[in-house]
Amino acid sequence: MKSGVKKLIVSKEGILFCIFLFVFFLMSLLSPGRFLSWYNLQSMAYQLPEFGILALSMMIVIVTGGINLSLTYTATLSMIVGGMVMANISAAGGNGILAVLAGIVIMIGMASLCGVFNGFVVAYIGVTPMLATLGAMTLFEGISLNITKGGAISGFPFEFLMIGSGTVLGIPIPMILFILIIVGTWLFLERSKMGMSIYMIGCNPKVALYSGVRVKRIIFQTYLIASVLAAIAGVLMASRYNSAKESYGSSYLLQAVAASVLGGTNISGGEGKIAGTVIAVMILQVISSGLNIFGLNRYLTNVVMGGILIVVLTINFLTEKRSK
Amino acid sequence: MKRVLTVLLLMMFCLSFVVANGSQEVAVSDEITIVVMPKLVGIPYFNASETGAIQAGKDLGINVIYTGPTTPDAAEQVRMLEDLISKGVDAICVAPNDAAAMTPVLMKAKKAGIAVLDWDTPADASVVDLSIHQIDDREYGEHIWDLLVQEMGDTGDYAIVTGGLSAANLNTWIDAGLAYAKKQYPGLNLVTGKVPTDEKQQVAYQKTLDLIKAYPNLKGVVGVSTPAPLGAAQAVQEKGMKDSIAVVGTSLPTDSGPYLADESLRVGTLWDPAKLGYLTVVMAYNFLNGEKPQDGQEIANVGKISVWADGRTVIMGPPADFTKENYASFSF
Amino acid sequence: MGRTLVEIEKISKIFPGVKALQNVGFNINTGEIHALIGENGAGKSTLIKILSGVYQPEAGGKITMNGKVLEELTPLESLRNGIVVIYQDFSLFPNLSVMENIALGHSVEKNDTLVSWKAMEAIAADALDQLGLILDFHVPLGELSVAKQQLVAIARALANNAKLLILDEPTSSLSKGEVKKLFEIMLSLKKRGIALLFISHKLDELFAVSDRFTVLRDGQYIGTYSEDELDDDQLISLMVGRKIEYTIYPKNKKEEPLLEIQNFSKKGNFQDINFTLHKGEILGLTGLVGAGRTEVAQAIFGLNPVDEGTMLLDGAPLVINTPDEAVKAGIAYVPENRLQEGLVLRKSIEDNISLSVLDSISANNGLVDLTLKRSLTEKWMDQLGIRPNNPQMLASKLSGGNQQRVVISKWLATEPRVLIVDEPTNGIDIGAKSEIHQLLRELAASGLGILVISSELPEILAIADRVAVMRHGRIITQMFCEGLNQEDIMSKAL
Amino acid sequence: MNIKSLKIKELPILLILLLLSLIITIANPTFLTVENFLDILKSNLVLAMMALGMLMVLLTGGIDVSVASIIAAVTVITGQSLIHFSSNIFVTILVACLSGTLMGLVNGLLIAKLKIPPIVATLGTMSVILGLVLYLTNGAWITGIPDSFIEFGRITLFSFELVDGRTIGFPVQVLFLIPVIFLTWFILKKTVIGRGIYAIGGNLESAERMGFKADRILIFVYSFEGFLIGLAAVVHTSIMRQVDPNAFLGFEMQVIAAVVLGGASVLGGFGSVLGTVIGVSLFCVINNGLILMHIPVFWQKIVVGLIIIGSISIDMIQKQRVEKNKIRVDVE
Repeated sequence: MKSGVKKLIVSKEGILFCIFLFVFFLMSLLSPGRFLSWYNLQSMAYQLPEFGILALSMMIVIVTGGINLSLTYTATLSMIVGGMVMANISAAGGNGILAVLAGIVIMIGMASLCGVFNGFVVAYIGVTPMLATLGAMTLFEGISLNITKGGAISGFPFEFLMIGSGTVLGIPIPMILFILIIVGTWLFLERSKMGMSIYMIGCNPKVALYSGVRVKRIIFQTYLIASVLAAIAGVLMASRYNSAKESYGSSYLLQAVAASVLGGTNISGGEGKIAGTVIAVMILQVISSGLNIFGLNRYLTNVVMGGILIVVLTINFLTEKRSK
Repeated sequence: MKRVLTVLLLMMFCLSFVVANGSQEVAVSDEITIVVMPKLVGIPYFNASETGAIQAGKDLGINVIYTGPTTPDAAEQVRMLEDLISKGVDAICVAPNDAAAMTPVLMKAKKAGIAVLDWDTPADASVVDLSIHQIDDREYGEHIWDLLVQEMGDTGDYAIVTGGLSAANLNTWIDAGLAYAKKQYPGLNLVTGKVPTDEKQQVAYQKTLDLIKAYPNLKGVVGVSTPAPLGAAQAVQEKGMKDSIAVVGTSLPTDSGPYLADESLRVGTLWDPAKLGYLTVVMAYNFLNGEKPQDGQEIANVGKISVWADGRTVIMGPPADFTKENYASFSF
Repeated sequence: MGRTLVEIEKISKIFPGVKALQNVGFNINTGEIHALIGENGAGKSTLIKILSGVYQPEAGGKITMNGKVLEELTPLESLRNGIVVIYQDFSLFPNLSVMENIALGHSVEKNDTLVSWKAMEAIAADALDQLGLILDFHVPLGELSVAKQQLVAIARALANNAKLLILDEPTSSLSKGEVKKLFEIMLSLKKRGIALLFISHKLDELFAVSDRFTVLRDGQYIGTYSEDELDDDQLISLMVGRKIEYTIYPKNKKEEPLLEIQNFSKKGNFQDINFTLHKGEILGLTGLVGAGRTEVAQAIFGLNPVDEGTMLLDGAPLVINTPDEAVKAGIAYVPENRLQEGLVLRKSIEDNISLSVLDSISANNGLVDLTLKRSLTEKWMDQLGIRPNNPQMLASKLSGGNQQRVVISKWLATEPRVLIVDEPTNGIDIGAKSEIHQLLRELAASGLGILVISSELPEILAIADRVAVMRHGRIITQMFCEGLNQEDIMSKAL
Repeated sequence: MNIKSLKIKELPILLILLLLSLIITIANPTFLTVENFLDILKSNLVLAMMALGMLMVLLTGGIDVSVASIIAAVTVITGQSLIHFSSNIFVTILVACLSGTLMGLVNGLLIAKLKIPPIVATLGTMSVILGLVLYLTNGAWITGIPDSFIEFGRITLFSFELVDGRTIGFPVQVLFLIPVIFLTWFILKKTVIGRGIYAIGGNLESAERMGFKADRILIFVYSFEGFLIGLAAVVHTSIMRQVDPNAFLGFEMQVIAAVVLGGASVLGGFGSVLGTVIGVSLFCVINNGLILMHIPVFWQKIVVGLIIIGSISIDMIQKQRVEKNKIRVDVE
């Protein structure tokens, strides 16, 4: 039992969790009474999910050995298309709940199309993920702009706003959704046969292929699933911001990569735990909110986050070196 | 365990400098705290408004926090506002990257008893207590087109280079200007849709070069957003076409000096962003003290303001036009 | 016999928990072919890495070359002193041209700043000349066949003006003819006064060319013997401490067809391939490297779909275009390159074994039954005797023999009808080889049809019931193995 | 023989470039004028120089997303040095290259010594460097660059007169690009370290066994990239005549895209200077063509995205076909 605890603490996730506790503690000290207020905790619980879901989406793609640079534009393109339908139904006097359902279905459908596009180019044509999704990023942004002509889509029914701002038993709905998605992606990646194939593909696609794994199809499906996750993050964003626009969340893109890596995901694929990414997302959230409340210059917050990324990876390197 | 300790020590080290750096900014309690949030920090325009806002804080003896996202991302802005609500402030003045996106968070702020103002770019009118405009958007757009016609004449081809396709206030001015031109100057011919330049002079320069070649009869270029007129002017200057192509736009007088001097940029028009920042803080402060703005009211260091009939839309005043002759007398 | 070139004294190397080498010391002379032998794990690779400067020996050890003590050897220093290693994986650059692969080391060794393409061309031409090879210099190496890549690696060593040439299993992917050629070259190098340290598992090869043998066992130096002091059996017993030779299994004639290959053709791969694999039979498929054996195997497994031809399983036509279809049909394939194609080295034994059967160990909802995964792993680890008995062990940490067992387990778990094994004992030590042979025979006895691809004729003769010989993409002959000898097969393959 | 194999590698992308140029020329013959060529050249010098540095990084199997932050930092340093230290062009180049090299060196050390994956290490340095630059400058433009430097930037070479009386010529900044192309080519083709770059990209372990010091090569590559960024910063400043710390936001993706369009593999080992030059040209021609072909603004990004994906896909399908038809056995 004792060795089990010890193992947990010295695991990558254990170290991360300690860092999380430390950062949390430090932020509480920096802004006494403010950071640790119920209001702030709740406010962080509203902010965390959209970024967290995007990070998880990025992570499962990274585990296959890929990367998805079109992630945030997938989210915004789908929220724009779905939002338009929703706003139109709503404007025509349609039933609010029906409009919301139709909107969400279309958002997920649109994201699936984006996922199919990325997945096809990466898995079946064989283009390196970074390039395929770099092109897709420009393409999706272009389509979004073409639809909105630079404006924002708004006029969503009231029911839709509840998704981003409502609570159940005092817990924000986005948080509940996030927890469900954590459990879902955990089951998917770490417990399902497809997830296990994804890890093996990420390590060595050739071996997986030679073992009868349908590598192309699984990579294709992973991009599809990752895009659907992006659409869910999109639903949250559109609801929280009461509108849809192509640039929403653009700052999340590289942060999502950073969160995955900080969480112990191997950037070249094959390794990474959902728990690690979730803790990393929490660390970034606490630092971001904490330093903001504290009043640190926003650019120095970026410096701190970049520094932490380098420091944590250096620690990983040193501990690995020592264990060898 | 040792490893964990190492980690903690390193983190401690890492963050200690943060503490050292930020400690001078710790809020003084019991003092009025007003947040002024620009669309983003780190660009000249919003830097200038920062100096004004901070100065107003000093003059009024209140605490002004001037902070915003590092990229013009509405999502980031919303997150920061949520954090600031947690921090507990008295007033929030925001220049929204996207008006609709701010509505929920501003409603939250109101619920928390915080005064909500918008500045620079209007937010959802139903949630703000006061709306501080540098200028009337429609008038400003029309003014820019008047300047264009003044420089290129009322007939001929012209193009628009803009900061970004989805920047709401830029779009508002352009739309106002275009509608006005249609009615007032039917001889003007816009050759192609507004060309986005990513808020970068380099891109504006490149795109203007392309425009000059694609449309050989081009007589005028309107640059909207502060770097755009400069890039356009640079292109015209280098092509040696400053006599045949008139560039006008919304630039800061200090940055555009070199181009105004040789008239490759004929006229720039903008208000003093520092004054806008100053006015915003003063208005927020007055509002917290229960004072409503009055039409024609004289604000120290700013000047006479006008207020719309709704009683909450404050207009700072007409923009200043800068030309070769007068640019040196402006300090922003 | 020449004078002493290299003196190795009291070399030890300790890794955390393992004494890889203990007090090893012997001499290598100029103009000799010195065989370094021992089972896997005996410390041969460690010793090579110390000689080539990749590892530093523990304090107290000393390497002297031409009377000069080599201290703090780095890979570059080692090269400069004329110590050249040809590794099993060739250490070549797929993206560079043949010429550069051969000649680039020259510039590095001389610590040049600039490269002279002319000089490189001359060096490469000279080296290829010595090997009697004709290759296009400018083709990227990656476009060559594996056999040709190996020859380029040897050419590179020649170009490096090696004084001590270390050949780590150089023949493992060469055909008999190419091996013969290599030996001629080795002998000519020896005549020129170069010392060769030759590592191989194939005793007949060792005896064919070596002058002296140094035997390592479990990191310890056992002794150095001249060629006439020893015979096969003595050498083996020195290596393993016990006597082992290939068991020749009785040959059976099976009648019930399992897999029938009819008129398989693929442009640039093979032509008119016909054979039948019977239930309970081991069919050997041999021929020179590059004869098209692996291409045929991969065609059956769906990795290299054919242009034309049909395949029957149990008499019913079967079309296979992808590996997963092959697996579903009951065909399994153990690839030649265990490390790159057979195993996910960064993952555990358990993950590797369960990779091919994820469907059958997961519930309808797609979730894997972890208890089933574990029990399945333990079952196969137990049956095949995989050591250490730890399902969580990373595949990279296993010995070659155990790695091969994991790959085979992965396939046995799918309960295949047909098992294709490509070079099943490549790079595996003698003891483990026999065990793999026995395993394959037992599997055949249980009703599987097994297609064994091997360049090692004794292996084919030991375990196969029948043998098919390929040459230049065609099957030249098929023979019943009873009473055959190596020459019978070789004469067809050449 | 050598030339033949070279041609085959870069041929598909060259054909795409020619085809695209042909289409644009048909749509607008202005494309095929010397003036347009010079414009494209001048406005993409910085991209080209940074792309050559990125090529080396990609060849080692790495990637550098911090290039935009580094050039932002170097332009700021260059600007300050020009104003406060010396307006001498050589001193300026020295300062810029030194500071660029130093920042590259930091990346190199993190990657080579601490074995942090390149994308992660540079992601970290990206936010640290950019954060510090914007914190220290607050995003303010640096104006008032000495006239002597601006005059230097205006020099044109081989000038000649156009029919309309204007004079155009090669921008002086080309004098930076040409040596850089030659130097990069020379390093990659003619020096042992250059071949080592290919070698470690092809097979790291073998390269080390052969005696290449991968650590040093990686450090060299990232430092050299920093050095090129330093030169690019001087070029940029001399063209733009003022420094905008925000001018390069998002530029890293353009640099990477241009190099990759030129056939470099992000997995390392494959890519050439010629290919990169073609890739950068393709990238510039696409952007130039958008306006020349009168493509509506709201379709431009869609077109760019499709061209990028399309040309990479064509390249890939071509490669796979070659691989599939490769003769593996000499069938008799």
